[in-house]
Amino acid sequence: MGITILFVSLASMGGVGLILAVILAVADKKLAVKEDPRVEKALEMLPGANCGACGFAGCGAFASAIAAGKVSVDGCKPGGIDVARKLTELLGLDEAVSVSPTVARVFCSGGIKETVMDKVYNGIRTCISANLIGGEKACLYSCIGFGDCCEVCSFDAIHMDENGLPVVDLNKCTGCGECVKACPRNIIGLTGYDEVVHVYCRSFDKGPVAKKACKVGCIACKLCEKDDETGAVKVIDNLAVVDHEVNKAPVGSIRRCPTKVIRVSKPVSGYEDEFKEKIQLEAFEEKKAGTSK
Amino acid sequence: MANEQNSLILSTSPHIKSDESVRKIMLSVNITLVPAAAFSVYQFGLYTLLLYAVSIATCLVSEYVVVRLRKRTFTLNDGSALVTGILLVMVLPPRFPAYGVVLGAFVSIVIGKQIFGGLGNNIFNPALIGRAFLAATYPVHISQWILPRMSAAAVSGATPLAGMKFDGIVTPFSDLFFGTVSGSIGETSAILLILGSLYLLMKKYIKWRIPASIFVTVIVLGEIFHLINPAKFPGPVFHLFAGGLMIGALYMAADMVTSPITKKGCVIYGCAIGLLVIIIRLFGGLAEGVMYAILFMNAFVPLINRATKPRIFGTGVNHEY
Amino acid sequence: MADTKSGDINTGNKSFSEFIKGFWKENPVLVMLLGMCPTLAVTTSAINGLTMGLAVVFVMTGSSVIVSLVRNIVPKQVRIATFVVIIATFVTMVDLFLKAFLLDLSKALGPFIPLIVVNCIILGRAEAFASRNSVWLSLVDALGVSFGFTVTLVFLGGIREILGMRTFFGMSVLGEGFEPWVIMLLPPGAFITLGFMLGAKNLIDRKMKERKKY
Amino acid sequence: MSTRVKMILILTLFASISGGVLSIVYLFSSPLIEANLLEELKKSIFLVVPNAKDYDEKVIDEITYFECRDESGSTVGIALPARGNGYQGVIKLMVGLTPDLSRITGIKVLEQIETPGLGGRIGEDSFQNQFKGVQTEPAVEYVKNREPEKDTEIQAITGATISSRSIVSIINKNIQMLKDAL
Amino acid sequence: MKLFSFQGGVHPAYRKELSGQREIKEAGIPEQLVIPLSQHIGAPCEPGVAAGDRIKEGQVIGKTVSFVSAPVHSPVSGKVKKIEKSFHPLGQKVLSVIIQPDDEGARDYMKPLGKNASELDPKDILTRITDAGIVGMGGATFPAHVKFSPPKDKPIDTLIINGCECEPYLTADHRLMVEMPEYIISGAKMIGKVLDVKEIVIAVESNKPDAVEKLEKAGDERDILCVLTKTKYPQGAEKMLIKAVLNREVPSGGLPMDVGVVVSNVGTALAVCESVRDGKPLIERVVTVTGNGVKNPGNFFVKIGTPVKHLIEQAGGTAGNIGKCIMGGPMMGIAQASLDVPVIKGTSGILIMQEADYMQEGYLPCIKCSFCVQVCPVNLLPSKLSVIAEARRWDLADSYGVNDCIECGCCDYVCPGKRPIVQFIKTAKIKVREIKEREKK
Amino acid sequence: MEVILIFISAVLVNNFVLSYFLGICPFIGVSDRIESAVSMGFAVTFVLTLSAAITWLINRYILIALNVPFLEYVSYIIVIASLVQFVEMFIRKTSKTLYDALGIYLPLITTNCAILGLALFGALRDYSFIENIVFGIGAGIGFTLALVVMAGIREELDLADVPESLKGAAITLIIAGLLALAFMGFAGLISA
Repeated sequence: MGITILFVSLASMGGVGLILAVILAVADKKLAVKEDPRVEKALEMLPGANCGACGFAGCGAFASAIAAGKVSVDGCKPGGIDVARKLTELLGLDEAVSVSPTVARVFCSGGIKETVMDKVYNGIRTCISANLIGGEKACLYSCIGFGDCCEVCSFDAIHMDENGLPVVDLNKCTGCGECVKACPRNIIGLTGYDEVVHVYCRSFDKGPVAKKACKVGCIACKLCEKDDETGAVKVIDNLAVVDHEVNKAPVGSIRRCPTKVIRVSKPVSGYEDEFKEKIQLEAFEEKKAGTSK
Repeated sequence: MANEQNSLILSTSPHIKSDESVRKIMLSVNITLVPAAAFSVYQFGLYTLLLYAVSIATCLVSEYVVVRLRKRTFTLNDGSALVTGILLVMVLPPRFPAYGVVLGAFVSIVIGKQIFGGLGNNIFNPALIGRAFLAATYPVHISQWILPRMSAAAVSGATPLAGMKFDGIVTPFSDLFFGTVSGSIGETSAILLILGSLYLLMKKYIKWRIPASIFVTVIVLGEIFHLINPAKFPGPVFHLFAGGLMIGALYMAADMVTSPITKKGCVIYGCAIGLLVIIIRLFGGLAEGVMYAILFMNAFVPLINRATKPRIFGTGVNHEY
Repeated sequence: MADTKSGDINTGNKSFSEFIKGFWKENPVLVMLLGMCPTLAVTTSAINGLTMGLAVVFVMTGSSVIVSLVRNIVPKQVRIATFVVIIATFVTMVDLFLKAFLLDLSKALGPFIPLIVVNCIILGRAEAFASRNSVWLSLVDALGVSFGFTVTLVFLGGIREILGMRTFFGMSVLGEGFEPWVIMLLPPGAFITLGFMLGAKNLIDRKMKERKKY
Repeated sequence: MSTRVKMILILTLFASISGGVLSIVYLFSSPLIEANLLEELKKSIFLVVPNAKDYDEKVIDEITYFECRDESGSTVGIALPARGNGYQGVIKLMVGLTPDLSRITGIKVLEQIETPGLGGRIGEDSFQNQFKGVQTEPAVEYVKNREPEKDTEIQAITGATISSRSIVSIINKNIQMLKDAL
Repeated sequence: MKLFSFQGGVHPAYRKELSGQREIKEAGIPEQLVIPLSQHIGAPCEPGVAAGDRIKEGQVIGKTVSFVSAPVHSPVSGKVKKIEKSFHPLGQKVLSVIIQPDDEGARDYMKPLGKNASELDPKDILTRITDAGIVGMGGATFPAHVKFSPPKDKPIDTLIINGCECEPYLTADHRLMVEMPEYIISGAKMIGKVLDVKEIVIAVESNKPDAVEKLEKAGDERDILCVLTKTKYPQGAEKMLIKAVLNREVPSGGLPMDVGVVVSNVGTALAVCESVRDGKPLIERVVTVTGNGVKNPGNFFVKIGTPVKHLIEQAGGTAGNIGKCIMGGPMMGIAQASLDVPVIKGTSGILIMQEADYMQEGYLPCIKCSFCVQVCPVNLLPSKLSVIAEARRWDLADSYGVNDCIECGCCDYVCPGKRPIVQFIKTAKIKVREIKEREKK
Repeated sequence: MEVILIFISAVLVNNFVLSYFLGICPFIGVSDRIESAVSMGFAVTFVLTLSAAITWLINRYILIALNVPFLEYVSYIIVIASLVQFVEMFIRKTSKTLYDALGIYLPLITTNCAILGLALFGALRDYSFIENIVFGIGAGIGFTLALVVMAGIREELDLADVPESLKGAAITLIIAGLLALAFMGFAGLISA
């Protein structure tokens, strides 16, 4: 009895296993579909935030595109250079990748304290909705201050401060550009890590108008142009612009600006050295002293 | 910088609003429930008054606490918690223990409403969630009936539906209509519920298609089955006025938040409820199925809404003229 | 999944951290949402939960070890089929054991013992961990995850038993004054209780994260 | 060795090993399991037919029943396994009957998934004991909210009419089937 | 008489009695006029004058640069003070000509063409309409000559003159119909001639029987049909009016001409008539100044470019604490940030509301009452759209037909939760467009 | 009649998901969008029906015929696993559209307790071949019903202000509990 059961079990299970294995083996041969195994690997390398900064529907779509060679390895903004290098390795490409990392910066200094609020806004408390009818501030180029940019950030890298202005945590920012897309007034821009001098205003209003609306706007006085020894700063359409191709800090302009809208931003950790090279430390120190007052 | 004195207000159009408000709607519902509630207190004694008080208090307190914990704007004064509190008691048996009502009211507000995000987001009717929860929690208490003060003589305390289902006793129509029968606290008097809801219908606070299609379905199906076997299946009028169909159709199925928003959807929803009521009443294990029918269909509302999106003006028609 | 970047359990002993993570950070039920079927079905009492948990511990350690041993000889096309055969073998053993020695419990757990076969935790760990790691690590991982599973089951079973029957492991804990909530023994009670357990875990995690930040 | 051959070999091998291992385990455990099951069956039979000390399994028209004997060997009753649908699902019973099938000597609910605390109370002794001595002719009946008056009546569980009714109808149906068969 | 109507819509308190019985008065010439160079849909004009130039009334000061555009004329004689960006009623800043009027009253009108439509050449009329800078005066400000020259494959058989004026408070069109019916009839005939239509219908809401009476008296029964439409908002919306009067549905995303119809406001008809008969370009229009924020509401002939402030003075000054200044009616008008904005060609009314009127304090979640679904004239699910926009699920907005919304505001008006549904929808429209554009790239 | 009762029981009264807790993992995982819920539902129903037939045959002609009941689990699961894998390969080869719609869910089905549960319950209840297949179809439809309803609700709740910690699986489970409550109204339908 015992032995019979043992044999029957061995035989029946073996038989079932054999039949199924044969079926699977045949199926494997006849029904084989080729798939690029690199897609899966590429997907594993990506950050998986599905932020869409690459222009694809999500990380999965981007991985397929990478494997198919349809897109450059540095397409993933949040992944930055690390991911790009890994992907290069995966695809066996020889080309050295050089991705210039970018971060988001807010180009408006007019918070609640500085800007004139000359109307009462009554409606949905989001920037995009408020922008339909102009928001609360007198300056039509200013930050509306309802924090749409913070809302869309997948990396918890942008927050509103007490003054009603968004502040980017440069160490967390991956440069995916979601906040740039979210801002209805285009006051957030993507800039290189190492581009540290910016004009923190986007008002194209003429001097008197701008001055009336906000204490810290660019009033197009052109003093920056005058005192600029590097030739990097120009006033175009009532707004000062820093040319980052000129790889020098316009220290004179920074000092001269009466409303202090041309400023040096803090270095991103890990980039301090490059930062020091780009800008004379002296100007930076001075700025620091200025803000601590 | 401080606002200047004469700054103008900016907002998008339209700049005028009708004087309807959520608060007004909820209060109307509450007020129209008062006659039936008062009648129930008279019928079943002052104990029911205690239940009303306990239920309302628990609902309001739970709502307050949850909203505070979630740091949301305070919505107590919209009156929706009050509606839930009253309706919950109205669908419970007259001698339900007060601690059970506390639990039920708490569940109604917290599980029935707040976990979905509070007012307007709940999928199921909160009062019915409370009732169904209690039915599963205290199955014995939920099926204990007593005779009302103005009883029309029946000996047992069984509800007309249970009497019909298990013992084949048919309760006369007039008793059903005026509510001199055993049953849940607030469901017995069809006439008072109808009177109350007439005002709501007039003000369009009830999507009229829902109760209408429920009634029509129940009448048609009830009549069909009655014709098949008059001995076993009661007639449509009995179905209409017995049990919780009136309060269910008028106050619970037609609850704004948990019913479809499209016209076609309302009809489908109502018909399905009617169908389920008849199936459960005639073939199910329970004597009464209104509550479960409504809860079941509540779950389908998102699908119904999706399936019955109205034809947008200017699409899908032949533009030849 | 097993990212050690945040490194909050950095004892330096890898196997210990593998073991401990199954309890909270990678709790199979509360985090990975695996093995829901037995979790919900058998936890009408703490003892049922415990038995089911221990059965899973046995099956999981056994099959993890075997899977890890044979991981290099099984071709990928029949990987799943082979793994489930191994798992099912262990499950049958447990089932026969329970029937032989603990008939009452076997009846209480009903068809849910065989369903351990398809408990996604076991196959999941077999696929994701045991088929890629050494026998020792697989064993530790299996023990950690299955103990995490057991603890969760006992906890859930405990709540349901206390509220539904006034008892905990058969001992009376709530007095006669408390009327048992029958719903806790029914499917809705199972779903709702587990739902709130998940919510509570998320809440605690979030509070802890917030505290860390400031 | 090609992958496909390997594939076939591995799966076959594992399947037969599994079969082998299990058969060995089974060989060791099956006597215990069978003993367990028998024990349980005995227990339920002896519970519903008092005085029974032994029984014979009989099959007639595909109906299995157990004829019970006392020490002296004379037939003291019949134990009839019965099953049917309850409120939530299948209910399995063991019904004890006098040899002439006219009276019930006891019932035992073996399996049920009725609502705990409500229909589930059909598993309680207080309910099951009611059936002792109940007459099966013309049929067992249930009454609600009052004490049973006739010999054929039992009292339904409050609030669990359906489950009570199911038990009664399962008993009636199965007894009738046995009667017809005999 | 049969009342024509459509599905949905609302009936808010019309408040037309505030200004409805007041005859149209001249508003006079303000101290300074601000004339935006973009008062129409389409390409903005280029300045045709320079700062310091002396100009005459009727002189072109903004030249068109493309077909979909309309020239701008000076409403007064005076001096160009400066040309700079200035606030426009639509919210942005646009290039505007600022004129200091003088009292010389020098005029530079075009040559009158004639009175009788039947004797005129349609081409001449169309050229005149183009030159006179006429735009749709109901508020849409679409250049009239573009509307009146449909492509060959879209024959027009019916012209509807829109005299519904369904917006609450506004009475400008009503007064026009009562006081100048001949002009409107003759303007309608001229437009009809241009379009070569079979039928001209004048649609008036049933709450203005006096207007119908006057129009019928002025018109010739055989040429022009006057119909009464049900008094409800938005009866005057183009698509709704076509549906009500002709039972034709303008296709989604399409124009009235897709169903062989052109709809023109009574104001437009008047302007056409004046330009053809008198050679007067569009430099003046009727504006209702009303609301409880002004002391004496009324209707005024207003020079384009007149600041709102001046009109409030004409209407007796402000009453109480002003909360809102709305250009247009209360349902679709635009709230203004300052009282310095000028009247433009599309301004049909100025509504000044007291602060107390303006009650909105936040909004509740949607309770799915479906009031909005019932009133939506284009059969959308506004409640759903608002919830979608609130949750920022722009991907869903398109599938719920957000772009078919005509922004009439009925949903918003009836919402018991006081939800700003229109704003939600407007936001969603912008986002959907943005996303589509990004995808195209 | 018996067949109808089996069907109703499997769909409504003893819904696989809501009262037997079978197939909870995909129920939570795939119920976030209606489209994928429908696809998953079809895939499961298809595999359930197929495996109901095959496992019945195995039970009858191997386990009972050879008297080796203890091989039940092993033989069922190996068949199910292979079957699912085969179906996946087959669909992938034959129809790209079908694969895109169903294929990605197929691997999930192997570990779907509903399939094995069905085989075990079927064997336990001594169903005939036809009854077993009806049971399989009913269970599949019941699963699809629960899944699609849940997906509808979850799409709705996507737009709602659900408490942060309850989002995702937690609220899904609670809703499942409420659905189970609603389904309790059908209890007793099969006892008639």
